[in-house]
Amino acid sequence: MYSVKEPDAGTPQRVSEESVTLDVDGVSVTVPAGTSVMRAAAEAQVRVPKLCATDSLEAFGSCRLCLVEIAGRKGYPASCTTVAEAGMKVRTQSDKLAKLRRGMMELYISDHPLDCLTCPSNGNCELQEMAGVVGLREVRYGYEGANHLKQEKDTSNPYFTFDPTKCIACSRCVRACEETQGTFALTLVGRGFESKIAAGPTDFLGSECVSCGACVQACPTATLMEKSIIDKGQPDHSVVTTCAYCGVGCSFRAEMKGNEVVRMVPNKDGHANHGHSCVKGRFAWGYATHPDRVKKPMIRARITDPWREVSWEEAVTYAASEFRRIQAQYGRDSVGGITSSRCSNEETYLVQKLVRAAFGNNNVDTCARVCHSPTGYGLKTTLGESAGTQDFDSVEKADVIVVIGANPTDGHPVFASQLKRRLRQGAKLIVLDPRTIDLVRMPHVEASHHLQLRPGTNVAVINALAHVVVTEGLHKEDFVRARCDHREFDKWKAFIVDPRNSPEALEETTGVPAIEVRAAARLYATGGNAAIYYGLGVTEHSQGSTMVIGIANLAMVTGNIGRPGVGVNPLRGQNNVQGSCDMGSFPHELPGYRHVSDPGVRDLFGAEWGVQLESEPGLRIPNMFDAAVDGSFKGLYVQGEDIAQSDPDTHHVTRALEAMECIVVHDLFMNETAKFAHVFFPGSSFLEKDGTFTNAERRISRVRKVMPPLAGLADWEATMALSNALGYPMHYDHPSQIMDEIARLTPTFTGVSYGKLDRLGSIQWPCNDKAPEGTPVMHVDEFVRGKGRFVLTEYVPTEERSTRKFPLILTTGRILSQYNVGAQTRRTQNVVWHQEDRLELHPHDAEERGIRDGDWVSVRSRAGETALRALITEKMQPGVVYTTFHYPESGANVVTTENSDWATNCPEYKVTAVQVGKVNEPSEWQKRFAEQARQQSGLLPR
Amino acid sequence: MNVSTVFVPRDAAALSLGADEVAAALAAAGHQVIRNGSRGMFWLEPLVEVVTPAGRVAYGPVTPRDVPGLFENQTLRLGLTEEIPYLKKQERLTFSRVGVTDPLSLTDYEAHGGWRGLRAAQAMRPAQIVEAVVASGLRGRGGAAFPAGIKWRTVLGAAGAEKYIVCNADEGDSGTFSDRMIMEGDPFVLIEGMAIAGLAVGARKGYVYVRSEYPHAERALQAAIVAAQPLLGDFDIELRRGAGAYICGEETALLESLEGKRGMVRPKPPLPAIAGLFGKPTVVNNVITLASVPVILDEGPQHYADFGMGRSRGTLAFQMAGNVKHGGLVEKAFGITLRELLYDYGGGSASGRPIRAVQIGGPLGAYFPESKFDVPLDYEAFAAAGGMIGHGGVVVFDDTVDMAKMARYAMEFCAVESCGKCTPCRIGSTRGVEVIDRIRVGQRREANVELLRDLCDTLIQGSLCAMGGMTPYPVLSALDHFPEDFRR
Amino acid sequence: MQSNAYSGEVIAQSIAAHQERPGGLLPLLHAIQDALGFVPPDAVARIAQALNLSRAEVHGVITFYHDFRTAPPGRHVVKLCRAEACQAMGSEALEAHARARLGVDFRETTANGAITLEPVYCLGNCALSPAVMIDGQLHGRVSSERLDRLMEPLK
Amino acid sequence: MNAQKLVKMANEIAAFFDAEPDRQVVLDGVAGHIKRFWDPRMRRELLRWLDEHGGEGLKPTAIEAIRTHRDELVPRA
Repeated sequence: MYSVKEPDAGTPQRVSEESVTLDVDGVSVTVPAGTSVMRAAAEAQVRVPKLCATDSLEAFGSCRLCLVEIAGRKGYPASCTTVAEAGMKVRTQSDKLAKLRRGMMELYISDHPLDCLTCPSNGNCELQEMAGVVGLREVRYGYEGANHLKQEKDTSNPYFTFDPTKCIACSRCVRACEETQGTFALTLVGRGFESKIAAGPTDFLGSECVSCGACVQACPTATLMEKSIIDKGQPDHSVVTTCAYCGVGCSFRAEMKGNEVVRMVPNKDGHANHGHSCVKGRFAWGYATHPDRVKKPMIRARITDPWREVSWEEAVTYAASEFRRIQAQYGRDSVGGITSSRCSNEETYLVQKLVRAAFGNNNVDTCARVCHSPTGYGLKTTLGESAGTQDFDSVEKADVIVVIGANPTDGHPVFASQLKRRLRQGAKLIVLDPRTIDLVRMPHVEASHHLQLRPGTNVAVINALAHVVVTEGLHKEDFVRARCDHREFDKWKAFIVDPRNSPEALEETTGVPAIEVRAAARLYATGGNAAIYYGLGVTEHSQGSTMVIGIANLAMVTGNIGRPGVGVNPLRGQNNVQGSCDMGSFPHELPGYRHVSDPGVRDLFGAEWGVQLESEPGLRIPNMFDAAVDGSFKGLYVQGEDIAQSDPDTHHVTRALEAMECIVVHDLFMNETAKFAHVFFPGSSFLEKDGTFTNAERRISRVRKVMPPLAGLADWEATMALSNALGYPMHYDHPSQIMDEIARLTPTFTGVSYGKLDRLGSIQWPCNDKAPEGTPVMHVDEFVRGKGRFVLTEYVPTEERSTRKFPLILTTGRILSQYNVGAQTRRTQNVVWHQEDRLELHPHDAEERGIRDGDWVSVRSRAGETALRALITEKMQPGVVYTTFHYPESGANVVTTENSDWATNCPEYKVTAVQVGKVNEPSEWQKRFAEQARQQSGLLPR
Repeated sequence: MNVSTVFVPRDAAALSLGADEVAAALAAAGHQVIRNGSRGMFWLEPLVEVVTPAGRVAYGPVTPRDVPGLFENQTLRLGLTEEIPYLKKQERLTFSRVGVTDPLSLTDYEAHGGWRGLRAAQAMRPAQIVEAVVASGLRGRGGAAFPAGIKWRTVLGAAGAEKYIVCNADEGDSGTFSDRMIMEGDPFVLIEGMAIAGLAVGARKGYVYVRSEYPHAERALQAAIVAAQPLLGDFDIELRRGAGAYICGEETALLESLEGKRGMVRPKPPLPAIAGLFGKPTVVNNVITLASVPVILDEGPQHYADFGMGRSRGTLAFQMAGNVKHGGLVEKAFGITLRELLYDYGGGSASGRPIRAVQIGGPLGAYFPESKFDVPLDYEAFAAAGGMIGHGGVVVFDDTVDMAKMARYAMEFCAVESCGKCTPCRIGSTRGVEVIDRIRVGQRREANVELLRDLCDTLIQGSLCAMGGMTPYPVLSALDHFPEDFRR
Repeated sequence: MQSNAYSGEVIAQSIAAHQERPGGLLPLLHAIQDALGFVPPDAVARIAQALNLSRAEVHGVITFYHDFRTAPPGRHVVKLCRAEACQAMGSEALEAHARARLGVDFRETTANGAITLEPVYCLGNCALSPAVMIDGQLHGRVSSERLDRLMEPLK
Repeated sequence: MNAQKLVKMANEIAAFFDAEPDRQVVLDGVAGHIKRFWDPRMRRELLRWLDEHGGEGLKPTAIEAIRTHRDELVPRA
């Protein structure tokens, strides 16, 4: 439950054109039709006692505390399940009602431990509160009767306990698991007095529970309780901030004791998450104060030297002098910077500003390069804006939902819950994925079509879908004629109707039965509002940009753009991927996606920054590595990204890093890249600074400082110091001033300010005079680029294909409990769910190689070799293997290749030809890795 | 002895006294044996009827040993069945065929007026069918006594192509067996009634939810459904078996159970008529309610409405059980008094001792003392007297009964069968048992009696459904009418 | 092992037979128990998977209904009616007699695995109380002596 | 810079635009993309490869595109 108490109207809000006016305790109140009497009372500032009701869940009517009197009705209806009607006269207080409510509480307390003073929810318990509200003074039944006080406590979940002795069987947890999370892991067992809550036939850890925390949230007592509260006690205040994990960007309340976080609870008013959360944001925040955090700046001349702890000033001065030395020696373009999608907009903006203004070149890139850069290119080319078209709530109006190369239940769990709710309401689901992801079939969810394509054939499938739509005349001619460029469309039409793009012609290539493709295409084109959600399974290919364009083409040709319930929606991997891109992190674009070659734009920024800006594009991350190996790139400032672990073809990356003369790593932990660094700036976590994140729906939300930076400086302050040391002055007293500068320079941000963010809670850009409160849905009346542009998407197979030597295709992804390179989640108890990366393969492929579940197997590609333990599963298709990349020693990227997207150089993580075989020892690389890790830790200060 | 045609009931009650053995003996003796339903005179079971030119002559109770020379046996001979006063005085509309026909013979059914109601309905518009049922005054026979026609009207008016007819055959009340007798003795009439309901509201699918304690009824009805299905056009009937939960007799819990879920009571609104099975508009009626529809459509609503008194029209199948001499089924128009039933039909107690208490309407019904035996059996009159007719079960107790114990049992039963959703029923029933135990051992008696009354008030006013809401009736009636039993 | 293979087969067939029925969980559980006498715990995951439900939901349903057993019963099941009509005719004495005679309480099975004693609340034979059901066969006006005679062949 | 990699990249760009029926659009597309997204040293190396190795390994489309737009591709010193 929310410890820093928020008002709870008892039942969910209803939306309706018509409204009804009723009288509650003499107060006249008007509510939307369908609203419960309880909620109507709340609107009239009348609080009806309740226990089983909470406004995040549908009314249940079990506790019977909320009984009221309604003129003209016999008995005492429950106000939570009674719908308000016009003219109703409701009484919420009378002697009779008081007696009945006391009677209920007397029964509750006759089966409840009398340990309020030592109970973890003391002072924040709805049962305790209600006992007070109804004036319970004695329990005449005594306490010798039958009860539930002798039951075992379930402490199996690392983050919360289940104490059945305190349970009042209100089923709020069960309903939260169903309605809010959509996992159905909880149930009542038995019946009558024997009714108990259980996670099925097992304990919580062994159950289907995904530890999202919704049940803990919903529990009105201490039955489901965070261990952190049991250990530390109730918080004294809370601060609203934004989660630093995935691109959903959930709003949280950091609940504090002084400046110690005791609990993170999802914010009911959060526009992206509406009070829901996942196991990462809700519970996995312990890394912020993990002993591994580096708290002092460090420098060293050579990467074989021991680290030396120094003052910020010395570290910054040393780094600056090195960068200047290198530029003097190798030229202005020999240094660059990498911004992070895990840092705030303000920090990202400062880093690219530093590179452009202080380094004087455009060698700035961001980790979005290796995830969603094709989204930027593809959507800008076709629609005119490098961003998703919808808000998350749009999914509630979708009739057909297409998920392509994304695994929301693991990667974007909170949005996945919203999506699953819509599916349970009857929306249809189409999944394009080489793997049988959970959404294909899980309790109360089943995809109408699963196009289980071969990795690397995305474009062939999207073309086949479009081919069916157009050849069967299912496209929206009127929409296309009114909204899109005719010439380009006619050209595209001629291309797409060509027989070579038919599902039948491509069946051999994609491995998807033509009949399935046709059925899916018809459903998408004719099933009502159709929305596409996609992830890195789309972008991380040699044709990543082509696929994004193909998706946009399909949405435009079916008129599924420009209103709620439709659209093209990239699911961003990290919390601020959208933001880091918006902030001009790309070497060819200034903030707002404006090309550096545009003199007008350069003049605008030049004037504000007081410098002459370079007009040529700079190096992208992979190009930086090539240039480093080549000798023309020598210095790098990398903030909040672990390129050594996350970027592909580790051997190549390592060679590049070793070739550089000054690498400044700015991070929370001694990451893999830091092993090659000369300067280490200790970073600050999202809890230690002010700023903003921009999530996958273009929503800008505030990050608020709840504790001082452990290392003394927030990241933006460190960047500022480095810039000043480089001789380019930067002066900001607060990140809000940085946002004001961004707003001055960026047309889509003109109306954004911290003041407005505090007022509105969050803002979806574009936010300017045209849309002062932001833009939930884009391209409504016309596309940002004017006319929608169809672009030809010829399917060009990747050069990476299975051979006799490398007969299997490796694809990679992530898992619910872990995040990206794992730097954060590996330092939390989330490891109980995922202790190691495994190689998943189909029983058939395992059988052929004599591999048993749990065996050590080598994974070899032309790039390199590593070893993992096998996990045999039917979720894989024969010929395709899969692994996550959360542990550095797994070396997933030792195996991935240098192949990349033709347009953006986004690495082709999703397709690597490999061979797999049983081994009994780690690979050569892993041995070297272990050795290097040992050496480097030896160089750390004692 | 000469070969003749004999009827031997296949009703579970008759079987429970060896009807199968009797039938076998008669068959062995060369007679042509027809298995009929029970006439409902259970003290005479196994009741054998012999076809004679004068009509069917009854013998009973018959054991296999009596079979040789049965027809000469004057002590067992009961005369013409139709002339037996217990039967003759009844007004059998719903049960007109029960005990008369072979329950699984379509020709028999046809020959005895079967399908006439359905044919009449087929010639009418849905609204006309509904209005006929409204006009008949038929009220739900499951216990709630809600006008069936009004319920149908709501479902007919509800939007949606998919609608359902659900027959509640979860006859869990102690002292009742009329649903069972229909399912075993004249299943086609129930099927016909459901088909008519389907026509009336525009439903093409019907479910019958039969309690698992009725295996014989399940088999009989299943066989009847298979036999009759071809005659029902596009109306499809499916039988579903309960699994040992009294609460599933409550219509919303029954719907949950039909959906494959825990039988937890749903709050109303929404009414099942608007959002019922799988969220679709649904008619939920008891077996007797639906089985009464064919005769209404056949003879016309007025004919049915002419029976009964006040707002209780038509007949009710009273079931006399427990400590009664002539236990069985009596279908009479509303208005008959309890005393008439107990003595004129029931013949007093089985033990021969004075009747002390009678529970009407099942485990949630009040206990009536002798002083209330003259209340006419009519929904309103009975309610006014603090009772409820419910499903028409009448359980008789003689003067050896301990009413405090019966009160305790009422709470115990609620504790055993509560779905556990609402607090009063979930915790209150168990506390009720404990409080009554204290009263019975004289522990702070006055205070605990007051507590018990408060608890009953909490249950009545606060419960989600009738289970918790009516459990106090037997308790309070025992407390009010037999206080001495709580002071032993 | 043999029996496991058999029960596995039964579970598979029952699933196949009822998978497509709307709300088919109860018929499915009945089918398994009719064939095996109980619902094996290892059936839960398979049923859940087949009906696209969570394991918790299936477990919740099994535990709600008193009919469903999660362990095998005795070779014979004797159900004594405890409801009012039977009490009016002395079912409590019959209960006590049965308990004593079999040496078990309700929901228990005799040591030799022959008989499981279960309570039941009304068998619809209330005019012929006390009523008993033995392996699905109904018996009326059951005295202690008659009960002994009925149970004799079961031992 | 590793010329082989640049050749591969240029060819992949060419492969995308090759779908265009209008040749001029193809050539503009390929050259335009390289100009907009490639750092000067990459473009310099590509041109060098064209001059010194006759663009060995480059697809005809790529070669033609670079030749026809050579002036725009030469980085300003």
